[in-house]
Amino acid sequence: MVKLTIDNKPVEVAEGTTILKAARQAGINIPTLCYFELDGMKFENKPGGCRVCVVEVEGRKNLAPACATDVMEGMVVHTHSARVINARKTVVELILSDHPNDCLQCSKSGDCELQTLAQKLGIREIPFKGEQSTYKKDSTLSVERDMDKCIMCRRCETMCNKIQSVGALSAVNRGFEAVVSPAFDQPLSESSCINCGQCVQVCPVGALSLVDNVADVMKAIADPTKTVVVQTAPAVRVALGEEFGMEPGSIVTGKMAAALRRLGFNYVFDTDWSADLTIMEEGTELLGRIGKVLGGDKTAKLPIFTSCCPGWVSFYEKNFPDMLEYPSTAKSPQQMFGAVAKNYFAEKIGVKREDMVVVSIMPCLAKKSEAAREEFKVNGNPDVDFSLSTRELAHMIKQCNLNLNDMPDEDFDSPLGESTGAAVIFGATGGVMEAAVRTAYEVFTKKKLDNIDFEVLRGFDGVKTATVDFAGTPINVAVVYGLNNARIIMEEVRDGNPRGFHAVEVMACPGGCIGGAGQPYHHGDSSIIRKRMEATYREDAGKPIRKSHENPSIIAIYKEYFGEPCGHKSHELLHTHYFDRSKKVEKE
Amino acid sequence: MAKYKMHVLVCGGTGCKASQSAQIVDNLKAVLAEKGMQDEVQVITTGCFGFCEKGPIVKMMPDNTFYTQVTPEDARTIVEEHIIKGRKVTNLLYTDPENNEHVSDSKHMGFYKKQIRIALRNCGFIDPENIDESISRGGYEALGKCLTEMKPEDVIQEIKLSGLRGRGGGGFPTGLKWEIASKNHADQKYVVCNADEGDPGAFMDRSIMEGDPHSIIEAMAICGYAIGATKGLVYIRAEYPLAIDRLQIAIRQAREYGLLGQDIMGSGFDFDIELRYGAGAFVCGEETALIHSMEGKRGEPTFKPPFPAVSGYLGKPTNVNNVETFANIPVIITKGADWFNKIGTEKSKGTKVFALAGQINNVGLIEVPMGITLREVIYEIGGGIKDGKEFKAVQTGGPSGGCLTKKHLDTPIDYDNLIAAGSMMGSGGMVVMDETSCMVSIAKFYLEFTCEESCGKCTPCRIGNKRLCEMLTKISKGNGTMEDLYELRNLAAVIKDTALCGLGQTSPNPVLSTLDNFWDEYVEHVVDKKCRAGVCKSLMSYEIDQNKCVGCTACARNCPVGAIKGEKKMPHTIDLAVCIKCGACIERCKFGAISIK
Amino acid sequence: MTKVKSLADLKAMREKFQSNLDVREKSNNQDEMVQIKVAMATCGIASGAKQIMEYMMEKADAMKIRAVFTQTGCMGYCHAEPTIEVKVPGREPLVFGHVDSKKADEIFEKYIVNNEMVDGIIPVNYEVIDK
Amino acid sequence: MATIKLSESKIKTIKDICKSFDNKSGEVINVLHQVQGAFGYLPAEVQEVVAMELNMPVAQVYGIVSFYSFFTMQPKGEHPISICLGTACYVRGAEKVLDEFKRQLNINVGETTKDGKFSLNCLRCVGACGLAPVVMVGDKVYGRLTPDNVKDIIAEYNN
Repeated sequence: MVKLTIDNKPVEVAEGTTILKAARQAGINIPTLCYFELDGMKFENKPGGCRVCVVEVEGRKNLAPACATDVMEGMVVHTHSARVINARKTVVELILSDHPNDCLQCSKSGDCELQTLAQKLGIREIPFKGEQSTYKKDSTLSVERDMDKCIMCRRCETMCNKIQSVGALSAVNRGFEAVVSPAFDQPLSESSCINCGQCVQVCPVGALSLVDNVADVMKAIADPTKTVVVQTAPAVRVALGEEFGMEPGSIVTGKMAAALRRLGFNYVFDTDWSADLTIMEEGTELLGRIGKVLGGDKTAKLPIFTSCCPGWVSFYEKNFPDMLEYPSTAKSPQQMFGAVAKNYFAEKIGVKREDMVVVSIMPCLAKKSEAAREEFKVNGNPDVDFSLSTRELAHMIKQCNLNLNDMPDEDFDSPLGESTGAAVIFGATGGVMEAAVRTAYEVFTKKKLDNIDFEVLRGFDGVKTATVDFAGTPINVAVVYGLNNARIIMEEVRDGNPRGFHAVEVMACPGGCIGGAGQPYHHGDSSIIRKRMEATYREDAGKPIRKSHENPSIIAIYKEYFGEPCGHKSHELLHTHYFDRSKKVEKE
Repeated sequence: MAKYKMHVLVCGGTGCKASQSAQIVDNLKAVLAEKGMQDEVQVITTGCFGFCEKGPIVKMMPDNTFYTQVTPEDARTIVEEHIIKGRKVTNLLYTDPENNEHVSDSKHMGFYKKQIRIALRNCGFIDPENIDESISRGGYEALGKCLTEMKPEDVIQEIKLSGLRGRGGGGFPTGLKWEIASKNHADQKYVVCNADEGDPGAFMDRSIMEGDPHSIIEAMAICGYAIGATKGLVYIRAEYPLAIDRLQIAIRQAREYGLLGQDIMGSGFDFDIELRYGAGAFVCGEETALIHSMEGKRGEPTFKPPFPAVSGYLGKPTNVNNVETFANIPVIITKGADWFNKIGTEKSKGTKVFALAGQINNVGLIEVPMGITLREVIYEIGGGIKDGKEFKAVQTGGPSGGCLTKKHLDTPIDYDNLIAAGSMMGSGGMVVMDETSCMVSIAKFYLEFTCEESCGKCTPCRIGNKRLCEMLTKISKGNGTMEDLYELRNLAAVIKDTALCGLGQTSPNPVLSTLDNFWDEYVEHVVDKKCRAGVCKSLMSYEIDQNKCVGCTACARNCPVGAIKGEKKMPHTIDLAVCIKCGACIERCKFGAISIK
Repeated sequence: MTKVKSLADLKAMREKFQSNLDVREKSNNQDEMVQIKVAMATCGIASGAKQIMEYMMEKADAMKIRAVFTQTGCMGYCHAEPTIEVKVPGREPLVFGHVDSKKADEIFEKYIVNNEMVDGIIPVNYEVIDK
Repeated sequence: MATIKLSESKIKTIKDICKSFDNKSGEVINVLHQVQGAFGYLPAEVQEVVAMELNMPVAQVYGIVSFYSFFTMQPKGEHPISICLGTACYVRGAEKVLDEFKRQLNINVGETTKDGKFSLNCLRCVGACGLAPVVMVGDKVYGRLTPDNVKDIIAEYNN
């Protein structure tokens, strides 16, 4: 242990602790800007670049960055001396001198770390006038970039490279011209970006934001010729409340349904329903492949990779074009829902496909890009018309003078609203795998599963592996989030799958969809994601039915419409295929 | 083997090469061959002699005649007159500016009198491409002594006792640095030679590598032995093709002789060296940035600790020293710490190489004992200010240093005194300025450099230096206010206090030191809108003296913007609103009618 | 290529190569050495100055006397060629005329080593050649 | 993602260079040095192929290329003109010489004339401080320059 003094307060911390953490332990909050840590998720951004966290250390000639300086025995630290405050203010003034001060119109206003800091430091004018950076604005289907606002904290770069290994973004140029950008300042859409949006989730300012589709949805609702159907993803209900001041981990399923109804959606359905459908298809596909492999069929590939996460799907299409036959061909729950809504349900209620608008509420930004994929359109009409993020839904609710807190608890509409606990846990890392095991086990062994809580598949580790005993047949599964973790497993499988995995769940975002890029900003507080996870399993535990194959409305639709999982009709509507989207060199 | 009676040393440093010294060598050899004397007189291309002002230099041995500003055509004269007839070629001799007398022996030249050459001991004396010449000067004997007679800790102790401090700028005690690296255990450690010399106007490291590459190789091997590293890397600027070439040749020769490679001199110690190329980033002189660059990344510095001695190249303990530091090592080992630490001042031992440049008579590379005064350097070695003008300031330490003035002339030069005076040793650039230099512009020049070379990682350097530079531009344009001067000082102080790396932390020094020493000149720019040196264009206006102008139209014809009007044979006038102050008119006027106000 | 296998090897190598650099090494410490200037104008060469210079260089080597040899132009003693000027540290320079190998031996053995006078000294009213 | 088009011989050159460094991403700077040595500059397609061969994101390659001033994405002129702006040259009037070059060639620093004949660059200290101010055209060094010399230097290459 090391003893030191911070702001005249004696503090004792473990060796190797930074001044920042030591201060926090002592209840002293030193402001930071570039520093960002997702505790327990191996995400740490500590370039020591912004210099906002500087403190005075007695005996040291210059100020020390608290985030990067380790404590030393007998150290005397001042976090708010006149020298420190002057330096900190000057540094923030410098940042603001190269920042378009358009807070009123900025999408990040109210959620902006720079704005908060400037407010806290009482900055009222910027003494430095000079050149400001100007960059082209750029947008993919999911992510908007306005690099004039970039403060070079490099969080996005760290996320894109270290955690996701996507490598779309890098710091480029140097000095005043330094900025984070795709290669050659190309549009992000032409880069290796897979639209996971985690760069947006960690951006402290408004440099990276989502593509806002609220106006499109409002327009559709206002159009009397349209039947607007909404579906809400599992992870939304455990996070939406945060936007309305509720405690993280509040479950707002009923209030959300009520709010959606008041917003004017004609049918309020649940993506959880199609998550159950996904389990039926994917589980069957898994068992089919295992059967084939055990039967000696060399064309069948194992492990099967989940395909619910659109960021992950783009990732392997771009990076592993030689391994397209590994992932499950099952569409994601969003797209299954869209396909069912625009075919089965539209037919059922007698609405033409063109007159139905399917909106999804997702914790995700990649879903926007997924919805726009050509293969999910019929004659140019997409199965899912608009995908809104949790944050957009919150804005929409606020825009319409509604307050989620005041909403009564209401149920989803029928028939695409009924779901099981298995679908609920899709929102957390390991959830899809657990749901699949619950069903596959019973289908495969024809026995009832005694304990359906697979604790080994739960929790925050980026990589989890387990062997599940399917009545004598050991099934090896892995669960990963963060695409770099996925890359490692993919490469391992390419090298012969030495650990003999049968099934691998991959989610791009930290903690799974609950940590998605469309969720309320967590600002690096990973306890928020943990609370969403706890809420997810709480909701599961409270559900009367917790296995997908026991969902009565799923059983009904197979009986009525699809026949059997992985049958002809399902292949038509519920399965997809993948494309080689890697970069190619062509000889001239 | 021919027994040469006479050696002709021709400088092959970059400066002299640029003035066709290679052609001089060819011509000398051709004329000697023509006279059948190729076996009597040896022509050797050496490294830099230092006296670049008067280059190309040719030195005749053994009579020690020093020829300056030699042209290829002079080769014949030198052979026919000096070599054959034994008559000195008077017009090629150095002329002492004091008494206009010819000086033939460099020892009697003011430029060399006060110099002590340790790091430069072999520069301009041996053929750097011939290892035998290095060996005959005792090259690799220090390494041999370490490997056979000393334990690694003895070597470190010797370096510690010598008091040698890093010559790259920071002045960190070299022995201590080695000790830290030696105490960190790892399966692999690295010795890195920082040859990414980037200070504009400093070229000592290049000269050492070009003139005496073997001393660097030897020193790196000694360091490797001392800290327990078997691999050495030289991080060298790609802009130094000649130095790269000579180092590669030297490394190859050392390997052939078994002085690099496995089991060196039968000691069981293995060591080898590879080159890594810089790609044009000043910040890579900072050791953490340098290491990232060697790893194939953007050369951005990271916060220390961890120091490279703990976690450096590829995460392994790495000792980084600069070229000049290494060049001192073999001498310290051979002659002993006691010999070395008698030279210099109490806290700064040995010598320092400076690149003397600017408005001074003797531009060149000098090596002087620590503790020498600026006055001695400028007036005795440097031969005083060019064209008899008045000394105004000397800038030391490059973009990290500051400007010293008349009041510092008698300050003994060492690490601590320079810092106390608001400058720093830096890598040894020393730029002398006379009254024609504007101190606001000089500060701006350095800030422009820093802005261009900033990596952009930390806010104070990325944006702060940009703002400093903009404020200086505003002042030099005559738009500054007194508030700007106060803000300039505050911002400079904050940058110094908060920047991430050494580059950023020292980048405001040129501003702070000029503010301290030339406050009046700043105030003049701001209040009187005047630039006394006549450098800031916006603060000047051109005027034609109506009495002197004869109406020759030369000025009007040469004005690029047509700002000058007037009838032929009638006095002309300048439209100041159009004038871009390029000075073309003033140069063309034969009647002295145009003046700057 | 012979490898340097030990420090002793290296030192031996240095010994071997050192003479190659002698011409330069000596010029740096001329004042501490015997300086011998040989008049090497046409008349000097014609009288064998070149041969005598080589002879003396070998002699100096053999006697392990550190000496610097330089050639100069005509000393103006054409009647006495070959002429040489010898400057021993601490003594005034002397000019010898009609130097042949026998005289050279004498100069080395008597004058340089023992400071004994030798015949053939040209009484001096010359100017220093080195201007 | 996009398709990159490049001639077969260039692809081979790049592949060979990368291979000589064992296709290690840590050697990217050395690779870029050699590739630029081979082609004179580093256009986007070339960086794409380097990135692929070294199995690293092209954004990172570009991040490196745009960081180091030695690397260029612009083809250099037939006669690259480099003006030393080291301190020694600066205090002896290098800026005026630079201005004159800019005016005469009608290009800015970092640009190439339309006919591809000249390109203009600044560098820091070629170490010929005794000749300050110094300009290099190709490998040839011109020293002790004044703006008046500029015309003649350009004329030397302009026929």
